[in-house]
Amino acid sequence: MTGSTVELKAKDFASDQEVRWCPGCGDYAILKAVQRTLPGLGVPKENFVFVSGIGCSSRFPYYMSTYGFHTIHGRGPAIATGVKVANPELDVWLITGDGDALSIGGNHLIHLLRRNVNLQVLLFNNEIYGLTKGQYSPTSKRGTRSPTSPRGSVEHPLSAGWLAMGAGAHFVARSIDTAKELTTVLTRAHEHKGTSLVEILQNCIVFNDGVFEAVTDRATAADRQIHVEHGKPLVFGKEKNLGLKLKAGSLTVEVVTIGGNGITTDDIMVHNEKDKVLAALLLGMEAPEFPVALGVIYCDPAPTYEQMLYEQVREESPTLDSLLNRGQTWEVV
Amino acid sequence: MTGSTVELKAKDFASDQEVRWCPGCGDYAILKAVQRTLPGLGVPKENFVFVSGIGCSSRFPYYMSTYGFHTIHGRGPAIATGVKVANPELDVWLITGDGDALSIGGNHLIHLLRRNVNLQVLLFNNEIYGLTKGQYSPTSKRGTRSPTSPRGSVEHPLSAGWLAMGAGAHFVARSIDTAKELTTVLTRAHEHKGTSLVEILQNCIVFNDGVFEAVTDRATAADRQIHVEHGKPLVFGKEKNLGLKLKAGSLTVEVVTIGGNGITTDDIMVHNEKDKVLAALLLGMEAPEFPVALGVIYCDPAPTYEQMLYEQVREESPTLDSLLNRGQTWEVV
Amino acid sequence: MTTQKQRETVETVVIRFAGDSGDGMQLTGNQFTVSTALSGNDLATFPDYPAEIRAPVGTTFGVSSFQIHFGSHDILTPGDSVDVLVAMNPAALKVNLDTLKVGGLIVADADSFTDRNLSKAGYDSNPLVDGTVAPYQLLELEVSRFTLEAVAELKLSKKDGLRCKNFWTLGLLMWMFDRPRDPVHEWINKKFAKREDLARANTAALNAGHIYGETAELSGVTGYSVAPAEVAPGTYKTITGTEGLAQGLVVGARAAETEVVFASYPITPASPVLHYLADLKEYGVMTFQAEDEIAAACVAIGASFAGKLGITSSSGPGIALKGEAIGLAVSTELPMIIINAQRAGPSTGMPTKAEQADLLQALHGRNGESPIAVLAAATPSDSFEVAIEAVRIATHYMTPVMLMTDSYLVNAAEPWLLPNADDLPSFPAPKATETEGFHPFKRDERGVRPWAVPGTPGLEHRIGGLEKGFDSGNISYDPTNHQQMTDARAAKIEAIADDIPKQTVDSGPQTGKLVVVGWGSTHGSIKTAVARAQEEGLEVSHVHIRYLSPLPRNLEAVLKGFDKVLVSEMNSGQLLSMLRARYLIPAVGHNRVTGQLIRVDDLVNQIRNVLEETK
Amino acid sequence: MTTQKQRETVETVVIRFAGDSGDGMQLTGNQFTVSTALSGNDLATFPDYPAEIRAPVGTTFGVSSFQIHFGSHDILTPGDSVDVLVAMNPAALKVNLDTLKVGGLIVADADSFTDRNLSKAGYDSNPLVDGTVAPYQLLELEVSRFTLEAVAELKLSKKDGLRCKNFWTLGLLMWMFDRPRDPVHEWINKKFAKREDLARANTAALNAGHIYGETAELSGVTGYSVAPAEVAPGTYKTITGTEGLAQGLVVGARAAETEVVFASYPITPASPVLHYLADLKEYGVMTFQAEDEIAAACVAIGASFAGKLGITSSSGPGIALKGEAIGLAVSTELPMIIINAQRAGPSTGMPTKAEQADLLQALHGRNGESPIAVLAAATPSDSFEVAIEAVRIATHYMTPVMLMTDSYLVNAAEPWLLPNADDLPSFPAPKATETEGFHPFKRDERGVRPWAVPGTPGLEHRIGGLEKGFDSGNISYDPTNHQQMTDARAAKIEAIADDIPKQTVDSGPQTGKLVVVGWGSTHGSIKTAVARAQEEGLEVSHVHIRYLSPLPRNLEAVLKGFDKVLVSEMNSGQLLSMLRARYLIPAVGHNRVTGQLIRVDDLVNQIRNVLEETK
Ligand SMILES: Cc1ncc(C[n+]2csc(CCOP(=O)(O)OP(=O)(O)O)c2C)c(N)n1
Ligand SMILES: Cc1ncc(C[n+]2csc(CCOP(=O)(O)OP(=O)(O)O)c2C)c(N)n1
Ligand code: SF4
Ligand code: SF4
Ligand SMILES: [Mg+2]
Ligand SMILES: [Mg+2]
Repeated sequence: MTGSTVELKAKDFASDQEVRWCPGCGDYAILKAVQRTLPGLGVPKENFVFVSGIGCSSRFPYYMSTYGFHTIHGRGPAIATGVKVANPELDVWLITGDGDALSIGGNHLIHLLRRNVNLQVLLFNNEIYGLTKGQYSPTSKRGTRSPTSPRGSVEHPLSAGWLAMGAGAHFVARSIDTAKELTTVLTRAHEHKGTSLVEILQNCIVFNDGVFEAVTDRATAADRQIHVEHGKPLVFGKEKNLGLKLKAGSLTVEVVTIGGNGITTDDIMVHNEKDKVLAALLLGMEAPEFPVALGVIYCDPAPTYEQMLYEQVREESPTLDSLLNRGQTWEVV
Repeated sequence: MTGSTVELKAKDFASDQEVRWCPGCGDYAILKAVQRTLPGLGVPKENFVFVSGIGCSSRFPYYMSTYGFHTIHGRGPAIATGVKVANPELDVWLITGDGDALSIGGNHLIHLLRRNVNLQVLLFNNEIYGLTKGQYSPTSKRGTRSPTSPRGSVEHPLSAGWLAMGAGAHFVARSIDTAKELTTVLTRAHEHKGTSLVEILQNCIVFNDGVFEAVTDRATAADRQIHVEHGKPLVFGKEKNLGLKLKAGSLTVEVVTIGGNGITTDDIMVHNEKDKVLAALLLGMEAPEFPVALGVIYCDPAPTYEQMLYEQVREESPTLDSLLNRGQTWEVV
Repeated sequence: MTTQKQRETVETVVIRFAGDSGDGMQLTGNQFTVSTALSGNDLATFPDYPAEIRAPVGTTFGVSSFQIHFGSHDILTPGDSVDVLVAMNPAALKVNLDTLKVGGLIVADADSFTDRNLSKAGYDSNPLVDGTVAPYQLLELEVSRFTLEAVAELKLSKKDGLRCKNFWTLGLLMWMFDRPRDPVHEWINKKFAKREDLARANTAALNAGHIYGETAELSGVTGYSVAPAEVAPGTYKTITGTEGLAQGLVVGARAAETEVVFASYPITPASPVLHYLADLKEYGVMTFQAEDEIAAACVAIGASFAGKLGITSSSGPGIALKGEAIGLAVSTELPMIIINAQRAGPSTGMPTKAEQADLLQALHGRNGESPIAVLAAATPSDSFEVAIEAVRIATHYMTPVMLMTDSYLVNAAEPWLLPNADDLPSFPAPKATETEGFHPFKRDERGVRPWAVPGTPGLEHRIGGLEKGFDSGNISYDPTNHQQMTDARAAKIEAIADDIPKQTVDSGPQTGKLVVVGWGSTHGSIKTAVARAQEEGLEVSHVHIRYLSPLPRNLEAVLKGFDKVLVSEMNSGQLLSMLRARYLIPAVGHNRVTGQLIRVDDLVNQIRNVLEETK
Repeated sequence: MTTQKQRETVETVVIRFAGDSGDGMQLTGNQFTVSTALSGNDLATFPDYPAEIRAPVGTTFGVSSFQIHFGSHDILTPGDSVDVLVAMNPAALKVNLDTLKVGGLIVADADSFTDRNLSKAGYDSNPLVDGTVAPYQLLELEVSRFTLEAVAELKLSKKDGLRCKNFWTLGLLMWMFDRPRDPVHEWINKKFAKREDLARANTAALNAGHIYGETAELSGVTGYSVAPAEVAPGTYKTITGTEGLAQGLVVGARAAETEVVFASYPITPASPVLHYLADLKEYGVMTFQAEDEIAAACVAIGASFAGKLGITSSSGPGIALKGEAIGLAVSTELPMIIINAQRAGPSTGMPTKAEQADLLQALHGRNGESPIAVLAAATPSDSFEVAIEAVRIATHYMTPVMLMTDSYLVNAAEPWLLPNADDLPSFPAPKATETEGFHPFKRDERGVRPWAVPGTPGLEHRIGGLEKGFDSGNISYDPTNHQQMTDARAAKIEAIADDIPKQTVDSGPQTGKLVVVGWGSTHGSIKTAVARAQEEGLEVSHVHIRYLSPLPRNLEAVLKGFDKVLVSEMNSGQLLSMLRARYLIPAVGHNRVTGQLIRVDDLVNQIRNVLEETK
């Protein structure tokens, strides 16, 4: 029996099941990052619950030695909500893919976010349906060729981050499967009371290999990624000499070089993770014009669903008599 | 037979069915506005198709003398998409409520918007489930008491506009059931090629009477509403002396009085309906701090789904032989 | 109703109060009901609301009615047809006239039969004078004027004054059937505690109507009395099918020593259960209004995984949406209750009308071999019992249970003897704690897997919708394992048959010429019809099936004791096909798909015909 | 297979090519198939992919196989068990050994039976030497080495060289069964047009394998020949169940003079139909990848409303989700086709495995009385025919049609005589234009309402899921109208029975002792089993039901011509219960829920047993 008091290590969170993702799949790195993160959270092991939908990514719970529920396609958010409503003490992690979360499960995700149930959502975005062999997904770029779009897809993609903001999310972060910051982001997501959405750019080596290369390529990553941090200036680049500057009198930003054209650090915007409009702006930045924003982009806590729900309980376990006797009664003698 | 060439009037669009909304319901005014709008659009009557889901609002098609399809709860966007995919020539109007569109139908709405199917969505937002007798809806304010939330709802409401922006909408407008501008907004929505979302604040006199009173009350409306127009300054108030000003170096606006504190018209932001971040900002403004934004808030056209789809057809009706003979064949003699 | 000259005894009466939605007919009916219950009569009631939320005043589609059937013996249905029709306006008369027995009494408010109202109701001429009502007795009274006179001294606005009309009418009917007015007075005083003027006005109207009956010379109409029925002593209240269900779930959960997460999405006619439970947080019930029916089912499943009892509810279209999720609960073998308040279909159908056409959907509305337990409630009080049974079976057999009710039953009401707190059941549902040799699909001798709840140290495990190894609970694609698990899931449900009451014959001989078989809310109609046929001397029995999956083990033997089996349902023959397939008995159907309860006279006819054929 | 000493004639052979996912077994199998077809044999094939996308090399769950059954007479199944097992690595042997007949031949690549590979496959010792393969013949060849030698002169990397292993094996097997290599050479040259080195390498490997067979002294193994089957002259190709379905839909839509909107959401094993159609825009097929299955069904319904034929497809869990939408199509009486590629359930089940457990869901998986037409495809070529029938029925009867196929059938392949363009059917589906007296639910003499399409002047109308007046199409809550409409919807579906072929007896006497009844993809297994039983002298017939709703009018008579009815299904008895309920015949079931096709030997046994009992 694993008592709740034992000191845990990453490997204690690995289950006895053989991991069956394709060799080289980005999911492996995420699994490791999660296993590395959990021991530091101070949560008894038996309180962790991993819930997932269906997809390659959704196999995740089988590989964790915690409680796990591999549910049905797209419905993970609702199942996870049920777990939290039943027992707010449980520490729930929802694992989902771009198809699971944004295609069939889009509505549940939105409602989870607006209700602000206290759990973490890890959205493995590989811009493809992996498990069903490579059809384009709601995040695939227009023109993506796939078995269902042999002439290129004709759909404008969704942005997970924008959608989350649109739904009234209170925590939105973005990271990359192999990034070492992933554990930090996961820890922040866990700290946040409410629904924390973490979009993880994940490479599907079989059906969509290299789709994030422009962003993740180590050689150019520093120029293509901006790691945002609350209260710190929005700078990036190998030399940290690039930054985001608000165009005067408008709601748009531009990339500027500090030192060039009289630009100083003071011209650079400071990240405010409580600013909803800024978050939308950062989440909307796309390559090649802009760097891709990574880290905790938005975090503005609000009361959680289950907290407000349980606050409505007025007294402890009244007798059933008081229920049965409600309303107008009469006696027959 | 109603030929397509006859000059039509508003009353030609009224069907022979008795209208069965509650006396005083805001839906009546919207019905009239639509009937007034259609004759001016230059579309043959037989090409209009009104599709709806389920709800009080979704009874709408029965009262129009056009083609109509009262479908199932929340699925109107998908049915309407099917109509357009089958025949892009048809002029499709989707009628839906806050429950129909944002609760059960949320996912279909999002995907309709991102696909940008060319049709108009009229979302009757009364912040309540009318047809099922008054339960709170996804747009109901937190704390709303209703049969399912006798102690006040514990859910953060959705904003239809923010959600639409999050989904990548290309046209978002807002109006009020009894507003005379409604026909103008509807005409703009029709002009826009792509999915046009028009949120209409609609009074449910039975279950949520007066929920928009703070905004719609004639006495104070001028101060509580801002009617936005592309290229025009964002001013409001009875004297048109109030305006929205960007706070320097930030992404937030404040309400200022023109003439006071050295503020001039030049300080007032000009509406740009193609600016996504501005649209998000305007859609997020809430009373009492801000006026509620009305009119065409966002309009930035992009290729429509059906246009891109039909462009992929390579030749006209090839013979079936060419299909059947595909692949490796052999002869038996 | 057999009338006699003076206030004389009748055995049973059916009254229908009908008026515009704004006329307060539901309230009138409810007050009449309470007084009737207090008079010691047995009774059954059924409200009939308009489909529209608030239709324009005076239209036929705005008519709201309330029917009560009461008497000095067992009353099982609200009645096929009506003895007394109260028509507050022409539309109410128009809509309800065909429910009135020939020779029955119409009480009409003459003041409301204006040209305008007549035309709104679609009458070309006044039915009270043009011969339309000739086959009936007519009591045409200036109710509006009398009411205004009665409340005159209170100086109300005319509008407020006229709103007391229903109390005037109630007073008259209370005189007519000799009901006590005290409970109504009490109710009025409580209800209008903050508007003393209204309290007084309604009281005045009530009394005026009563006095009118006592004193006026009503042509051909006199007072009746209905002797009390023999009922067991105890504390009573009236409950509807909705209240029965909701209270049963709470009582059941207590018995199982668990709590409830009730997740639902509003839909007619299922919503009232959600509404009722929404205010019971203290009783261990968390309600959750989901974004749709799928989410509702999934929230329930998540809750059950986490150790509470997940319950969801819906009606036809919503139940159809839950199919995939129910399959997950079958595959993961989690407890779950699905309440199906059936309504007329297919598709949106007639949302306010009753039907029993979802039985085969309950059994087969999912992919794969996916057996679940199915129970159906017969009456408002039976709803209470069946809800408790559903909790017991779900938690003790780790299975979804579909609990069938319908549009009629959720609204129907009857007097209910409150159970004694000590008589309430107790059946604690075990949760796993033993880690030794644990695996999540390790079955006990009944074939049931353990309920191992997150938060329990050492029982960490993973479940899901993929096929699981019988011996490990791990994913398995093995062919023989799949057969074994398929059989195990079926056997587990079949095993419930050892743990439910044997099938009994509801009335009539244990074997014989003919048995009428039914399930669900038609219980009262069928029982009444069979009783009537028995009174005619016909040899017929009644079997009511409460457990539809698994069926009681002795059902086959019971049915085979009869020469003929007639299955009466509000559908095109769903239970019928189950019984024929299973037992190969040449059962025939009495099938009605009208959105309305089986009619007693109609069924009696069919019983006669079937017995005639056998001769 | 009856072997003889020299290249001697055998009647039928089953070969299974098995290797790692990366070993190219599907390709090898396909090439062998084409050559076999060109040799004039009849054949049936079945690929068996791993459930994982790309499992680690050498693991058992990464094994990919391809089975071909061919012979000189009618071949109806890919075969219960295997004559020749090609095992490219230990995992392939491990997974497939139990499919090999005792005495059957193993062709193994000895070079791959390394310690590492053995342990990856979970073998403690080498099965080729430890006695594991004692009951079989073993041909242990250094395939890797031979291949590398064969391609040596091309100076490929070792990795590229080893990738030619499958062609070496193919060459050997082609020698063994005397297949022509020309089509393979052609294919190689086309495929590797841009990599001449690879083309030459593969050709060299192929030839080397062939030469090896010709020259080497293979202990106990010699060449076989399989005489050509008698087949009708004409142009042939092999088609899978997927291709048959997809092409049938296109041909059907042309016949109906309409176009197709095919809306679906990917799911195993239904997706391939969507993939196939996605590239056929020229043929009047617009495909739509929806956000979920509900949307897919609704897009199809919208398209049908707008005048094209809306089709949707899915498998178990997705079909469950479509129930509510299908109900809307029933209520609004719109044409629609729902393709159900069944897989093992319940819930997610075993997505790649076959089952027939969705039949009752097809019939009853919706709320209310909601009848639709249901057809099932038997074989790849029958899929073509049935798809055309589905289009005809949907468009001519304004009804949803559920078309059942399954995991096995969508992937199975057989040779197909291409239909002559002139022989293709034509059945234009009428659209309404006449405005006089029009209403949307005005039925013709067959009970079918008009297809009145938006864009048609003067036919503007509103439809929906609420109950409609029989005489007007307007919303109606009238009780008798609801009964009338319920009956009309049922009668319309029943009427289709007048317009479909009568039920025939597939093989065996028209009446007699025993009939085996089946539906769907088990056709071949059942037919083969019945034939085998007949060869044994048993009196048994075979009835295959293609039209499951409505059932053929004469089915009852056909079945009642037999003393015993045995219904063989890959479920727990679904068609069985339908037939028992409807005809009250004491049919019994042969039910297997293993995710695999009914086994011929198993069914033959049961036939024997049943006939034994009757004696
Ligand atoms: C109801 C239902 N519909 C469809 C499927 C088939 N399906 C399984 S996973 C999947 C999409 C997976 O994509 P994503 O969520 O992006 O996960 P990934 O495999 O890429 O990690 C689909 C369509 C299913 N299992 N259930
Ligand atoms: C599948 C399904 N679920 C639930 C319902 C019940 N239902 C009908 S309308 C409605 C909500 C209506 O709210 P809204 O869309 O805001 O429309 P309104 O009546 O306020 O105009 C609900 C829950 C249904 N008809 N079908
Ligand atoms: S298909 Fe793609 S996402 Fe799935 S396991 Fe393989 S690499 Fe990973
Ligand atoms: S309930 Fe509300 S929304 Fe519905 S018709 Fe009445 S007033 Fe209008
Ligand atoms: Mg993905
Ligand atoms: Mg609403």
